[in-house]
Amino acid sequence: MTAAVADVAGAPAAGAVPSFQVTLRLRRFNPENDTQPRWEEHTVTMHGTDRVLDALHKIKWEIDGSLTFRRSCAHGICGSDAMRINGRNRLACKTLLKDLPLDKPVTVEPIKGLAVLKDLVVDMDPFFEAYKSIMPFLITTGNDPSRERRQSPEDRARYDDTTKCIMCAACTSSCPVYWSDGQYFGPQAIVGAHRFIFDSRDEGAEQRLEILNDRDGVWRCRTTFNCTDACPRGIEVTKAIQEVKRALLFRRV
Amino acid sequence: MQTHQYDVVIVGAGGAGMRAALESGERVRTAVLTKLYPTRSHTGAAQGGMCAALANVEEDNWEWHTFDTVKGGDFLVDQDAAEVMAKEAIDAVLDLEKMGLPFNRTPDGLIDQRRFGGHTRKHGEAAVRRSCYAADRTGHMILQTLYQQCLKRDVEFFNEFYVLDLLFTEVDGVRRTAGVVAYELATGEIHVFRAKAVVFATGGAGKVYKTTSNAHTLTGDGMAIAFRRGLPLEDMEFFQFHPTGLAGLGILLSEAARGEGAILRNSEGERFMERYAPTLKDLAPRDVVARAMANEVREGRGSGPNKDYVLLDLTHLEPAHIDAKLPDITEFARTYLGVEPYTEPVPVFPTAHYAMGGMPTTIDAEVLADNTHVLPGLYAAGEVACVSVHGANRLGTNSLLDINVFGRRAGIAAAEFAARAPLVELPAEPEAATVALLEEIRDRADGERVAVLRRELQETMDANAQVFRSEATLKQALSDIHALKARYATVSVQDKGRRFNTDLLEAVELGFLLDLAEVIVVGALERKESRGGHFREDYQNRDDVNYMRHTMAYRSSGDDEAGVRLDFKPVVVTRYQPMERKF
Amino acid sequence: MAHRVTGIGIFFFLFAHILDTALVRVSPEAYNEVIATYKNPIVGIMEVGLVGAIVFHAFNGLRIVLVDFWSKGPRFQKQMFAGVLILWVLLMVPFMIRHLTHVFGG
Amino acid sequence: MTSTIPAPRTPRRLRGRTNTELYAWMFMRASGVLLVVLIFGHLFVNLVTGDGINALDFAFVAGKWADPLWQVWDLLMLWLAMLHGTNGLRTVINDYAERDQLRLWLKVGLYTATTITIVLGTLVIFTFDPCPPDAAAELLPSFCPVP
Ligand SMILES: Cc1cc2nc3c(=O)[nH]c(=O)nc-3n(C[C@H](O)[C@H](O)[C@H](O)COP(=O)(O)OP(=O)(O)OC[C@H]3O[C@@H](n4cnc5c(N)ncnc54)[C@H](O)[C@@H]3O)c2cc1C
Ligand code: HEM
Ligand code: SF4
Ligand code: F3S
Ligand code: FES
Repeated sequence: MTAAVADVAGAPAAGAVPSFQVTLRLRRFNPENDTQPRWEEHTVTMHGTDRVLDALHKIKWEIDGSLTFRRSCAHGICGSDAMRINGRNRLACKTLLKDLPLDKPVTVEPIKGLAVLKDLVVDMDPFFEAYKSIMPFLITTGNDPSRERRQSPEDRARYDDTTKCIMCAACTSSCPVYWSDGQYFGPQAIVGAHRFIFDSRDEGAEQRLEILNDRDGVWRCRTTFNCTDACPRGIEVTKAIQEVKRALLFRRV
Repeated sequence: MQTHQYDVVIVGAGGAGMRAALESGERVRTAVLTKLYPTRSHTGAAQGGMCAALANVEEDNWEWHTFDTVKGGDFLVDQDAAEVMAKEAIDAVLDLEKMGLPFNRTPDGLIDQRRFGGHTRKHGEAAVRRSCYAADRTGHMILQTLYQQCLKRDVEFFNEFYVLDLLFTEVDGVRRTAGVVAYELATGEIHVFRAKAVVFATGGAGKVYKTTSNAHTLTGDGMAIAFRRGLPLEDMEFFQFHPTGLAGLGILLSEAARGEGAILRNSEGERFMERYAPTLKDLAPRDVVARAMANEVREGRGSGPNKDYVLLDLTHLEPAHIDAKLPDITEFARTYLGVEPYTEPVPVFPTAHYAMGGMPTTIDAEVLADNTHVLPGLYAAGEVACVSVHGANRLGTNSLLDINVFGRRAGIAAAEFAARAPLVELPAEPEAATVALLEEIRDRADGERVAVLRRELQETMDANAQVFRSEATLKQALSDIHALKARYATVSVQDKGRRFNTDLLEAVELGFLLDLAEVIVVGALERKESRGGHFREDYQNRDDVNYMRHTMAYRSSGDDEAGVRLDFKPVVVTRYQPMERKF
Repeated sequence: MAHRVTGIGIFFFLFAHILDTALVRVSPEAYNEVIATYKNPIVGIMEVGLVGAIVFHAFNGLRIVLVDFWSKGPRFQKQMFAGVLILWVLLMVPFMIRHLTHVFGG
Repeated sequence: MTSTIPAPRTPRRLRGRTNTELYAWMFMRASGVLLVVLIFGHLFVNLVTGDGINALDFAFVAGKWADPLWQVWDLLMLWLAMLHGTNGLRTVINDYAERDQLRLWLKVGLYTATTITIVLGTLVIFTFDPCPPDAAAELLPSFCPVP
């Protein structure tokens, strides 16, 4: 490979883009040795199209194998690697290093509001429990039809946005109401409910709305918009929440 | 150590595993073990669609679908299995719809369908709209929908449990499935799951290669575990290279892009597929397109500063159309390459995508213990399995179909087996081999780094066993693999702890990858012909006289240097006699 | 969160304000005495802060109501927030000029 | 076809669930919007018109409350603002006070303070006499009969 320097659009192949140094400031916590989390810095050389996940891998694979984080797909589709990067919740695999200010260290911490189990790994069970509690499955009555249930493209479009959710928890763990006490269902659960409440085939909207009408349901949302800003799938989370609130107010979907 | 007991244990919670769990969970006590949270499984990355001859938008039937599958697979497909899949496709799609999957719709409210590579009407006359889809996140929606149904039915999941061994007990001279051994990531504890039936649904092995559309976690665990326990692996030399991975990164841009009208162009702006496949052009099967692209680059018509990729052109499509049908993949191009697909063509190059081979099974998902006999109580479905519906080259959208059809069949078969079969005894010290494997690596004080070996493996596989192969390159790959295996005996990890020791598990996964790479290369060396995804430059034609047969790879016991012994199995031919593939 | 801080701030002021106003019931002298203590520059500046808080809280409250009830609200929340800040400045500058001249000018 | 379809619209309300939070939420928006008018009017009259802050004194207040419009205005403002603020603080307490005990006591404190203020404020507005007989005349509004 030649070292031709070109703009990223013209030369996507790794190696064609100049490399640079990045310092990562990682919040480490190993329950087997530490009583308190600690900060650790590493400087690595990275390339133009590299993402924060690549830098984490480089550290794990070349410097300190004990650095622990979750990841799988590496292109923003499985929801494994939500973390707090420079104070904002993002997916490490979708955050390009070149888009961050590199003159100072890039801080990487676990997402907030869920118990840290090790380094960047948090306990996801409460998050999945909240999802489960809003009955996230199609509810219908009567016998199944022999062919598909019909749904117009317009009806399909109503809940399109919230079907994109990859359950990464970036939203829920960026919500100040969720941080302050873990009782609130959190935006993701509301997104999950929205996906069914506004599905014309579903008949369980009443029940889901009733659940979300709870003391720890939608009314706790303070319209902070942190969730919308954090969502790596570009879901308009707050909008979905408001639509659920309106559905509750007017009792119609 | 903890011991659990279930009727059926399902390993893997991707599409195949959860589809099986829905069936099995309804009938008998079922546990699902998965090394990832279910929604993190790589089925969620599938974009383009799932095909079925619903004939919602144009005339179609399952027989044409069977034919396309057989022909696309270069006649290495077991035709009885392909027929089952094509027939059951229709119900598989309708079932998903009834579970709530939000398919895109036609103006009449039916499930919409679109074109996909290799799917034709009337045996190859023209492309047909057969792929049912939900924008370009069909796999995501399948995974979500199945997960939701599992929640509804309270399926018992063991999340972040790595299955590392499969247990057999001999009863009356026959090996029978006794259970599995799993490692709990959070605690480092070993769990033995005793079960009457076990279903493997652990997905693919793309991480054998460097440039791949597969997740970091797709390390072929299920295949390797079975292989180590003496079970055969079928047709492993057939690996699919998807034409349109983002150049340099391997992230997939679905064939749906071409299904919606995108065109491949070389550096001269030529629509080169017209030369290679005059009828189907850009929608020819993947092996054909991938080879054509690699050939363009080889002959100097590649684009970019290094002339090492071709371009996928969507600029003639309406931005609104792109947003409606292909929102995710266009965002990948923007995020990862900084290319705006509305106005600029996207750099693409083939990327390792799909393992056509795997654990051989019958059409009821029963795993074969040798060329002919099933192993009682063991089932496999999904990418880990080889029912042989994909033959030498899988058609796009046939895999999401495969996981649903055969996942369902596996779940039913395993549950029915468990309902009538007795529990077999666990072998003595069931966990011993797993504990030894883990402790040996963990306790080794000093040694080579896992990442170094893995990178070298992936590089040699990319260089020598990719789209173009030859005796020389394959031999190179094999000797590299042998050297790496020797070095693997000395790897060590830095994390010596118990909790969330991903360092340790990456080392174990590397061991699986090395075994599988060897199987792939040994099979590819032996197959002196070109067929589907396997292209030998030194044998460029298909050879039906000598190679119209499945490769069955066994772990050789002891002194055989290769470590792999090959055997063969005939292809099931029912209706379609092999013919030359023209597209 | 600024909405919350201002809300709480106003609440406590309101508390004090009602108590002091209640003094009118006690006697005009007492009331005027307390009010007189308010008429020094420090309190004057504090009042600017208070009015600032109320104005912000009020406009931002309206923004929240719009987000809640106007279907395009969530999409334009950033623009609306900018609008809140602009309105806040537009209102506060003339108010401050006038109020502070009163406070300091006599 | 079976005939065991559950009766339609059977009340599905789960135990202990009410619409309290919904009404509270609605009230916050409604009172908020009203308060904009009320408070801005109040501030405008008190701080901006005439001589601004310096005009404030007993006479000013008394003069205002002689007019029933201002009586109603201030009464409404008092009630709405207090209830709005109290409910706001209630949510704040819910968010931050993690121990149930603490939460309870904070709320008890909040509600008593609110009740006292509201009762006191209301009394003041209603029983207010703009011309208390024993006060010095120069403190009183001009319309008071000079004794
Ligand atoms: C980018 C991309 C796009 C694709 N697009 C399409 C498409 O449009 N149409 C189509 O038909 N096909 C497509 N495919 C192929 C298809 O998605 C996959 O073949 C299919 O989803 C595989 O499903 P699976 O259930 O077998 O495995 P996976 O979904 O990969 O699931 C594997 C499961 O096994 C578990 N597991 C693995 N190892 C272990 C272990 N040791 N212990 C415990 N659990 C384990 C994992 O946790 C996971 O839950 C695509 C593939 C990719 C990569
Ligand atoms: C001037 C007009 C006002 C408007 C338009 C207004 C609007 C609002 C709205 C809409 C909310 C709800 C926020 C949410 O649910 O997320 C709110 C909260 C609140 N308001 Fe007001 N308000 C006004 C005046 C006041 C006054 C005078 C007080 C003090 C007594 C006050 C104190 C509060 C408090 C404490 C909260 C709770 C904040 C929180 O929960 O984060 N507001 N306001
Ligand atoms: S709504 Fe967005 S941020 Fe929240 S879990 Fe889903 S994808 Fe993640
Ligand atoms: S961040 Fe939280 S407060 Fe509401 S708008 Fe989002 S859920
Ligand atoms: S690794 Fe899958 S979302 Fe980042």
